[in-house]
Amino acid sequence: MATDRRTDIGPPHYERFLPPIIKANYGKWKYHEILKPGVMVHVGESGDKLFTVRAGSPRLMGTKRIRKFAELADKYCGGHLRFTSRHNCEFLLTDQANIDPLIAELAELGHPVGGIGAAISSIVHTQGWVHCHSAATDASGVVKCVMDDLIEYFDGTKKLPGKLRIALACCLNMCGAVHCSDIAILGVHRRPPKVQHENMKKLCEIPNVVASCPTAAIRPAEVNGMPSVEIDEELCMFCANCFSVCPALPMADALNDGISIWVGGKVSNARSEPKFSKLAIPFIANNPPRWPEVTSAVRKIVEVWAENARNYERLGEFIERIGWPKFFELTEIEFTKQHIDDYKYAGLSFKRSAQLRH
Amino acid sequence: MATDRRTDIGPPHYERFLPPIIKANYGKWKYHEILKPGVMVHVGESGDKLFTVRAGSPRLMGTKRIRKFAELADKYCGGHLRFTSRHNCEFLLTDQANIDPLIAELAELGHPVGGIGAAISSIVHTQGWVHCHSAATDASGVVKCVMDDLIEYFDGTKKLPGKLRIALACCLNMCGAVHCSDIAILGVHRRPPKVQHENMKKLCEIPNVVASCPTAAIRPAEVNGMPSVEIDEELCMFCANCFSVCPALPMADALNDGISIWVGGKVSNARSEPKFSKLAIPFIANNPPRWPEVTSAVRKIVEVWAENARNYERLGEFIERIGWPKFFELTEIEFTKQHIDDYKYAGLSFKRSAQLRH
Amino acid sequence: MADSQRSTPMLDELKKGPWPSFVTQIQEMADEGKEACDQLLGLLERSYHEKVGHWKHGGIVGVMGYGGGVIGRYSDLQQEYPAIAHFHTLRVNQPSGWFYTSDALRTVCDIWDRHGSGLTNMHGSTGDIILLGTTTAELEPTFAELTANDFDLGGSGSNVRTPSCCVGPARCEWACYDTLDACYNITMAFQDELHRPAFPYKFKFKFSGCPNDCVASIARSDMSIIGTWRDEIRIDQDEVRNYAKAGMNIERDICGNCPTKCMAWDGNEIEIDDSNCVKCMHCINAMPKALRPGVDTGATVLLGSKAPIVEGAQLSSVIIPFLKMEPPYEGIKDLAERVWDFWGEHGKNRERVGELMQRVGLGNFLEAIEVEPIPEMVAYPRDNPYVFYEEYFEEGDGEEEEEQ
Amino acid sequence: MADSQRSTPMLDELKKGPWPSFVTQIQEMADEGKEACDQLLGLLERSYHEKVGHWKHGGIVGVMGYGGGVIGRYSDLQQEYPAIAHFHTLRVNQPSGWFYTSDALRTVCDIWDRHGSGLTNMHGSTGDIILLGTTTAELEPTFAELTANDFDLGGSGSNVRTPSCCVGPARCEWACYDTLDACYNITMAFQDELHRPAFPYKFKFKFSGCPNDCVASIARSDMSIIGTWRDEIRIDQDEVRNYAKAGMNIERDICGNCPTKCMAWDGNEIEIDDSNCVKCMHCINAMPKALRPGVDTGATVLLGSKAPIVEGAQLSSVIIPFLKMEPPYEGIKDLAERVWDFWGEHGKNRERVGELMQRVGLGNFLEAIEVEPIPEMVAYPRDNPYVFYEEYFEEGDGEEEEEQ
Ligand code: SRM
Ligand code: SRM
Ligand code: SRM
Ligand code: SRM
Ligand code: SF4
Ligand code: SF4
Ligand code: SF4
Ligand code: SF4
Ligand code: SF4
Ligand code: SF4
Ligand code: SF4
Ligand code: SF4
Repeated sequence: MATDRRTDIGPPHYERFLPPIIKANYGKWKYHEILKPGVMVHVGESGDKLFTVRAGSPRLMGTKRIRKFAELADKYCGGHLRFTSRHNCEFLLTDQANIDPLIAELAELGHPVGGIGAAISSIVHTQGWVHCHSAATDASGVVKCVMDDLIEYFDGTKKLPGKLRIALACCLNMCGAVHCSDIAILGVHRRPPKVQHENMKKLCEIPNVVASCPTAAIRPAEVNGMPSVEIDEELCMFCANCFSVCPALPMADALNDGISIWVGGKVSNARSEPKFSKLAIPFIANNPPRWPEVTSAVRKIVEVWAENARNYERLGEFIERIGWPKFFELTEIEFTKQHIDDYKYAGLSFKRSAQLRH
Repeated sequence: MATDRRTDIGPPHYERFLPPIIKANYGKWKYHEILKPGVMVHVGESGDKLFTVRAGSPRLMGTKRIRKFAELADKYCGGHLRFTSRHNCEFLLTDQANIDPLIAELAELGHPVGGIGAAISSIVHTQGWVHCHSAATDASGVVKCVMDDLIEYFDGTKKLPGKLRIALACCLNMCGAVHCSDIAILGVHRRPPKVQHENMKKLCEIPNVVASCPTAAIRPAEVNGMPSVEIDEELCMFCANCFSVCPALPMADALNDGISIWVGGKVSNARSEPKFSKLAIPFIANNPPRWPEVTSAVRKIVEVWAENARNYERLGEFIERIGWPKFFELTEIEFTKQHIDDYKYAGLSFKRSAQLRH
Repeated sequence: MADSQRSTPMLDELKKGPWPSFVTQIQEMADEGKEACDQLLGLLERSYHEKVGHWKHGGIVGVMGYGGGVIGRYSDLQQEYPAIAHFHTLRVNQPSGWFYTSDALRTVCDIWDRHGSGLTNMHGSTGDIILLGTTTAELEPTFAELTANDFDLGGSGSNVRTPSCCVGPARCEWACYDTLDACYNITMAFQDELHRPAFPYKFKFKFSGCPNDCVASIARSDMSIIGTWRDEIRIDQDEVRNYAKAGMNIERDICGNCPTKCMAWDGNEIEIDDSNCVKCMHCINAMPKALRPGVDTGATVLLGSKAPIVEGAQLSSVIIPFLKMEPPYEGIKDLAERVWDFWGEHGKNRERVGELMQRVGLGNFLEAIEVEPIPEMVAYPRDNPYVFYEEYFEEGDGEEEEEQ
Repeated sequence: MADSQRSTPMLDELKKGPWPSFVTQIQEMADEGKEACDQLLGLLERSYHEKVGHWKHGGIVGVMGYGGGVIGRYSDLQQEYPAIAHFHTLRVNQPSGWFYTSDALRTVCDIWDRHGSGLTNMHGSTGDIILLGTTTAELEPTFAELTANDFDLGGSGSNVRTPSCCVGPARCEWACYDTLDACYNITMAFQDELHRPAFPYKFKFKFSGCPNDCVASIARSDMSIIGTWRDEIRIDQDEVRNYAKAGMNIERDICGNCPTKCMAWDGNEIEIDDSNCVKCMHCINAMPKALRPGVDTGATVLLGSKAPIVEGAQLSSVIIPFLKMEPPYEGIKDLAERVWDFWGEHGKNRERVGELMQRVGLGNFLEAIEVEPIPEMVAYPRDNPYVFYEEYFEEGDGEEEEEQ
């Protein structure tokens, strides 16, 4: 469909933004070394050296701060920088002498440098109360608190056995794709949708609403004369799929929304295959502004792993070696019936052998 | 509920049948050694020695042959013998000198001695055409042919890396519990039940029949005036559950019944946890009396394992080490869409990583 | 003689070869004059030609007062094979461990020669002595003679099935509890449940003395009782060295195969971190003279295994990680009864316990049978976020309210 | 100034601590005079007190001719916070690898300062530049200025979502194909599919240069393209020895962590059985100076990952074990189009490709997209006996008949 407007031009071509050293060594890098926390060098077959300084970012940034980053890039990197898949900002230097001054100015601005190698990196997260209608908790706030608390594992003051990838999603839609994270912080609703009968007909298509429920908890019903739905609360598993298709079924509930903690997932193929995160803590009530129960729960898990894991062992690999019973013992997390899967693949999660530690 | 008849007395107490040496060393055995194929000695803390000679059996035995075994037991074992969980007959001797004469007489009778240690043992199997209404193949006949063919792995002429447990079930009910066998031979129907409309009302309860189908392939229907059912053949997965509850839905079909081969299951907790057997060959047509395609298929699998496996490695453990693609390559078995799971847990059987051999 | 009349070219092919032949067995009994066996050969030869069986569903036949123990079977060619028009099977409860004396065997043979085909399975795959083939009229007399000689019928139908056990302490150095006694004790305790179907479906017990699981209990029984220990593996280092001398590659084949890699071999001594040993038995299996299970022994109790019909095959899963196994085995009996109560009330027709556990959810199932959930019961905790939070707060009062 | 009017005691707590604060960011822009940011602080403070969000479902808003790229958002407290009554998001397609020049960044900032809140996410978790918060009226002008400066919108709704890729050959020695070019090429090839929703649901591409999968493609994209190689790992034995000298425990930490144990270290040289190497990257990751991927490189293509709603989360699974990745990437484009054809025809509303694969069965799905089934596609073959044999013989003629 052609219009006289400029459309479908796609993103600007990346080559326009690559620094000369990258153009020169594109696809011809030989190896890299981590020089110090947050700083690494990539060496080309040509012998050229590209230095990367990785700065932590809140991800939610105002144009003012972005312009600041641009200035730093002009001053130290010939105007070149990039962002990472975990939303850190990477300054790309050719002059090693510029590293420390840059780090000093970043510190000035309030941006710690780190997150490379066996460290925690920024927390992949989502919108939360800042912008989404579906959130069961805030995103940026919880992330801020957890990163404040774990900063020493980011800036290299404390060592870790391997990479630590934490992600947060503010509802089960999991925009943070937390399902394969070392530690996942997941906002959960715990109360079935409250049906707004008066809005139902106006805002929603009842057959779609009924069809949207995976557990068939939603039935069409007539409520004081108007077509609406009723919900069998016993069957509700709080997925909010009905709310996604129908605004008249709000799930958010101050008394019951909160956070669950999941552990042991990974994405990389290194050593073990990618894994899903598994339930560690079913529910922690929202406690803004600092969510102390969440930060301490996460810290406890990180510390148990840091103290007991072997080199290179990701959290999930560590747990599989010591066994889940030992994990719950070490972290002092209570094991409940909610930890036992009862969804589609439940049977396969049962312990179907006599191989046990006693 | 008391009657004047003798009921609910249970089996005779086993102690009545234990040889004196067992009574003396009950629970106080120290170790055992395999002396030669089919012969082992158990040594008690007391120093007492109990010799076991294990004889292969067809399992289906006439009283005449059983009496023969009784005679041999009298002659060599003070009248003591037992059967195993795989239906072999074990003669329990205290006098080592009796071993060879016993073996000679058993050979005379046509019973090879073996099956102990890293060997194939008798094939756990079921009734087949000898006694069951549900069979998709014969049981004893196929077992006889496979054991004839693999006899050298039973009597010790040829070595194996570990135990080889083969089982056969003549239909999906799996009375042979083949689902966790190194090699499973499974009778399969491939044609949906042929509805006997005239018998339906007389022999079956239509609601039960409809409910019995896991894929909802059966619908109530009126056929020339009579209440009956009709079957959506597209949905039928040949489980025969409907036939189990309703004789008017025969599944047996000479043109379409046959055998499937499954591999890599195990029951023991040794080394790896118990595993299910996985599909190797979806279908081999029944070819009585000697089922040559089945015996050669099984032999091929056994030989690939015997040649390539490490010490102690069960078939399934071997396959997991080399990978399924390699298994199909070595055995020259064709991989088809039927090998790909499409039932309840299907998703978990997909290769969900980039860890591949190229 | 019977066989002279009949030509069975296909079956004759199965008399050949080194493995003992079931055809020869049927033939032997036909030659003894058992007409039923002769006709069975005829019927079977026909099945071999036609590639289909010739048996019909069995109606309800049995002995007075029992709801199980007999499998009714009728030929669909009654005219041509009248001697096997009825060809019912009796399941006779085997002694623990399948031990016999020659006299006991002869007693069974005498009874069966008088009343049936003379054909048997030693044994059926659940464990019973299978008396293969007789008429309805002979069922009561056979039963009377069996009980008179201290034998009883086993299970069939929707009841407790004949329990079975491995040879255990009678002839195995690894038995972690008395499998024979436990099997006998449980069988006797549940005679009523075994003979009178009152369950939604069948329920099987199997007793293995150690994790080698020689009766395949984890794959084939609704309740699997598998011996284990909770202290240290007993090690005789001299014997370890002897295995090494004899050429065993302890590093590669033993330590290398340890599932938790909790063993170390320094060329002189083997060291085991028992806190990480999962009692898989491998090292003990490989070095019976050098290693033995510990002395603080008991069993792991698992529930739910079954064949695939209809939800897919299942393995039993852990319910009690470690249970001391002493008479009268109250732990086992209580658990079984609590399971049966819940199953009886909520189980659907032809729904096995393993299927029920999955349908209602293991967590709810545990609540119903009053067992605390512990991490030993799972391979891993849930990986999906669909938690059924069972209660929520209502506005106004801050108290919790049970959801109805 | 805006901030002076408003007290935000709870949010102020989030200005404290070493990690950069998003509150400070909003505050900075409020201080720049952005009323929307000031009111956002107010609304957010309120959410912190009440523990609920104050946003409503977004209606359909967007730019002319596009069906995606804008997320409509409205406050449910419009009277109190009029400046954010509308607070829509624009998704701007990022350059491959998230590379920028300072000028490019300033260009985007200038546009956004003129037309929106000045707040952004650098970046959204799909990869876009997120321009966070503006009114319906500003959408077109923003779009016009973006395109005038060579930027375009990314995806939202039931269409191709903005593809993303790892830094790859631009700054990584392990890149097995040109992730930046592949990502750009595919993005340009599917502009129409990206801007005009025509699918049952969203479809995401992610490009990782090697099995480390630095854009999490296997967990977060319907089509995951992960670099790999099929020849030998390149080894520099001198550098291996240097790592050993430097104190690396090669035996335990490298060989011991190799998933297939296909490595051997004799104290002097490392030996790799490449035929059993599954390209996991571990040894290379640990010794970047000593080991490198092979030179016959390409990618593994997988399909189907997604978040849990509603069938449960999925990881992508292998469809093409090894594909050479050269422009114009026909292999990727053909596969995507064949998948979309089938999905478009048979996919239910809001059914992701991964869910479709499971619902129709991977075997049938492969047939539909004309890909041969191979064992590389499964972790293991089926373990249940419920094979859908698709044809059977009829009596009479011996020929096969398709079942209808
Ligand atoms: C910059 C970035 C790619 C990009 O295009 O943005 C990147 C860059 C590198 N990754 Fe990565 N990875 C990046 C996200 C990821 C992700 C994705 C994610 O976290 O969401 C993963 C998968 C995580 C997971 O498995 O859950 C990832 C798993 C790895 C691994 C495997 C680690 C492991 O043992 O499992 C390595 C290898 C290593 O670090 O030894 C690796 C190694 C590297 C190297 C060393 C590659 C190289 O030679 O240049 C790069 C820098 C080192 C480092 O530690 O960060 N990268 N890396 C991403 C930085 C994110 C950040 O700001 O922290
Ligand atoms: C006699 C019998 C028990 C009984 O009460 O009848 C028995 C007896 C012994 N088993 Fe067993 N097992 C017997 C069925 C089983 C079964 C059940 C089955 O096959 O259906 C299993 C599980 C098979 C599986 O995993 O699929 C079984 C798995 C083992 C194992 C583990 C093997 C492995 O590496 O996985 C051992 C240990 C070993 O052999 O090294 C073992 C070891 C033994 C020992 C050595 C135990 C001992 O110290 O006496 C016994 C004789 C050696 C041998 O090789 O047979 N037994 N054993 C059963 C003989 C069946 C037969 O006639 O062949
Ligand atoms: C005789 C025996 C096979 C044999 O030759 O050894 C046998 C024979 C029959 N089994 Fe079985 N089952 C026999 C052990 C098993 C086992 C193995 C075990 O017990 O270890 C299993 C698998 C384990 C399990 O219980 O799941 C087994 C799973 C079935 C099933 C499927 C049950 C399920 O829940 O999936 C059926 C179907 C049914 O119950 O309707 C079944 C049904 C039958 C019936 C009664 C056929 C029917 O549907 O009415 C068969 C009668 C055959 C006949 O005419 O004699 N039989 N059956 C075994 C009993 C002998 C004995 O008492 O010792
Ligand atoms: C902005 C972003 C989160 C963020 O802060 O980064 C986001 C925000 C929303 N996502 Fe998402 N998703 C975002 C990345 C993801 C990801 C991660 C990814 O793409 O790698 C996922 C998981 C991966 C996947 O696709 O499965 C994701 C899975 C969902 C889902 C569940 C889809 C599913 O099939 O399970 C929904 C629900 C829906 O589509 O109705 C969803 C829906 C939404 C909506 C549109 C809410 C809704 O139901 O309308 C959110 C709008 C929030 C707002 O008001 O701004 N979002 N969403 C991400 C997009 C930014 C960008 O374009 O770069
Ligand atoms: S995770 Fe849920 S609440 Fe958070 S941004 Fe995505 S859809 Fe909105
Ligand atoms: S939240 Fe999910 S489970 Fe509950 S009613 Fe809505 S759709 Fe159904
Ligand atoms: S497996 Fe099937 S056919 Fe064979 S005995 Fe059991 S029920 Fe009968
Ligand atoms: S065989 Fe199974 S799937 Fe087919 S109709 Fe009968 S019950 Fe249904
Ligand atoms: S299960 Fe264990 S105790 Fe029982 S016979 Fe087998 S090895 Fe011995
Ligand atoms: S029993 Fe198994 S787990 Fe325990 S030490 Fe021996 S091999 Fe290891
Ligand atoms: S995925 Fe591989 S190639 Fe891409 S950045 Fe990560 S390590 Fe480098
Ligand atoms: S890449 Fe992985 S699998 Fe290959 S040799 Fe290295 S560690 Fe082993």
